[in-house]
Amino acid sequence: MMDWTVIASGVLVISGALLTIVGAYGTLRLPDIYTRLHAASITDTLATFLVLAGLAVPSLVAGEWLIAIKLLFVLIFLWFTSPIASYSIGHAAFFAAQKPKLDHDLTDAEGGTA
Amino acid sequence: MMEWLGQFNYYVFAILMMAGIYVAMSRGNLVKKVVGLNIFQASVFLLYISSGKIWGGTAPILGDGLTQPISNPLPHVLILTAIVVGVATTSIGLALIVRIKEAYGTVEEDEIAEAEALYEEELIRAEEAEA
Amino acid sequence: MIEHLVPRILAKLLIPFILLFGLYVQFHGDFGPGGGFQAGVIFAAGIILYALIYGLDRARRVITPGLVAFLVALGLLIYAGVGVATLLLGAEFLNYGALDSHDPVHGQHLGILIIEFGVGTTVAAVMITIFYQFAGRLQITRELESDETDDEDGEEEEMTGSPQ
Amino acid sequence: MIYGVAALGLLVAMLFAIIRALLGPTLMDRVMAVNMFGTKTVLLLAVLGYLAGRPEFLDLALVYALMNFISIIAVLKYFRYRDLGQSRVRS
Amino acid sequence: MSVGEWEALINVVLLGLLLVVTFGIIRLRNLFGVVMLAGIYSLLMAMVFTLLDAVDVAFTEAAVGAGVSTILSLGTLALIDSRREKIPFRFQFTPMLVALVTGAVLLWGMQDMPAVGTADAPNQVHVAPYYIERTPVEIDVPNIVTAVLASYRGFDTLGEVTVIFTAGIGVMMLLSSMPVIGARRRRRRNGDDQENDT
Repeated sequence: MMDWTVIASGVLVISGALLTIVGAYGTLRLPDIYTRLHAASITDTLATFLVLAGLAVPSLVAGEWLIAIKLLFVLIFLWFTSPIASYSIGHAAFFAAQKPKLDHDLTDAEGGTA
Repeated sequence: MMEWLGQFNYYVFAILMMAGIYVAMSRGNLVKKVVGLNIFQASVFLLYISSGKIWGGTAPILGDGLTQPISNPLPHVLILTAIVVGVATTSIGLALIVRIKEAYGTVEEDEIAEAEALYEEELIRAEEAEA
Repeated sequence: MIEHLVPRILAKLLIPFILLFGLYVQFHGDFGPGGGFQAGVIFAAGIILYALIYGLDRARRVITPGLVAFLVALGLLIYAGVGVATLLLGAEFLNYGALDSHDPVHGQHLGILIIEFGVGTTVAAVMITIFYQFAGRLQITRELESDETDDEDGEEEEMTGSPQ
Repeated sequence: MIYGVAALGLLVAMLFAIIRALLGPTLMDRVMAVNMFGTKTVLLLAVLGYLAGRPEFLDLALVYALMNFISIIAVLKYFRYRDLGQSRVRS
Repeated sequence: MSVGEWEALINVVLLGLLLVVTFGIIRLRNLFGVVMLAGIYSLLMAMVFTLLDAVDVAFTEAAVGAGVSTILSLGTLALIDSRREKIPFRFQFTPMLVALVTGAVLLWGMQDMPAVGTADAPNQVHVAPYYIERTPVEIDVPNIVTAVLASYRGFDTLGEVTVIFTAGIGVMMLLSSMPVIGARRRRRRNGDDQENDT
């Protein structure tokens, strides 16, 4: 019974952490702001859910409802704010006239600002 | 059990304080100076909070069935107020920078000194013209 | 940023929560992490978000600068007033035990609650004031020096083609 | 134990975000790195609460989620208008 | 590994990241980037505070550093319209000397300090047990920090609030008045050609 809780929580939290690493690595490797934003925001949404759900498991089993509800609030806030922040960043980048890097840009020359 | 850590936090504090002093003294840009002062300030916060910690302890908020030792609450009180006071004083510094920019048209230290010297000369010339 | 639909709608949803959360931190500070300093900053952040989204003019109409200036002084007066009240009740300055003649511990509770409220009021009002001054400064200088265009967007290093 | 490992994983992701903020060729990259860093901070704070065995301090994570959003909005407003007090579209 | 060892390990990693960000701040010339890095610095600092059990301090740092401080810096940047430091990063002797002397003095003074996190350090056995033991009896609030802040050290906090009050008044006086003097001086320097179309 105890083991089950620990295993479920551990699997969820650690898979969430791994997903975060993947997303962050994507922001390092991808060529321009739009693709980086894509990597960061999409993995963030799922990773947030996984980590917070993993944390909620032991609290739910122990019947600590207040903590579970606070976790739910954190999740809701992150789910609302994080995509909208990403949207706004993309919007601002677009209005700052940053062009996405296309195939021929990449083959021409690496580096340099958009 | 944590012998390998030793005084690590204090060493980091020393490095951060040195970095803060260096930035505040060496850079000509006033905004950068203020950021340097903030680093300096934060290093002091780190020193205080580190000195209050007990490894394996818990936050100084009482609850049911606490078995761990409780960390020292006094540094927390001092630093808590210091942070808010710090942001208030930082805002004063930034407001002064804004006024300096409006008066001199620049926030670089050497240009301000130049403009000041020019203004002094102008004043002296005006006095001579009057006399 | 009022013409940006998505941030505006989200801010409309979030601002009441932020203000409510500020009040929660203010009055729950005895039991969990929190207190006047934090609550003041969070409350001010709610107002600042409103000002960022809807513009400074509308924020100034809701929370007028006069009211803010009044609150800056009021918070400190509440704090010092508690001290004076304990003096009048025959105890030392800021010895809250005197606030309740039967139970000094209850008096301490009451005193902490009141002075935390005072701290929160002052901190929130000061933060709002500072933001108002910084954000409204450009308007003042623009009115005064509408002739001078300070070589705007002259040498942009990392951004190309700023809007406007 | 698992929480410690998860915290270290989040710290690795934070290191990547910091590298992006330091390198970031454009300013937008830096903004994105800060936003990403803020999200990871929220997660790490929640994990740290469980690691220390006092998970009732989740208020902190909540504050971060809110404050991060506010500062990102301020950054974008600065970017778009160069004026934090601007209220409507100037022609 | 015990909880304490995990905490110590995470502490080391966080402080390492803090150093990386600090050197980034020193090197970077773009002021906007500096402000962004300062935001990251403050977030890291708050995580360190949480780890070191200073929940209230981390709470304050969260609200102040991540939110208000960034917004104020951005407001200043919008006003001063300066995007880049003029002088590039280069080694300067005198500040480095001062910093090195400071560091040497600090290290010298630190020799006698106990290791971080030991339970029998002088500051853990002197006044802290008094607060921890007496608070449930005398004040009866669970949060000891609030009790010490508001009651035991109420006078201190009154002073701090006064400082904040004064800072608010100072900003009000500095920024709400008209910038006439500077503008006039600059206009005189720029010549009279801009006077007529006011």
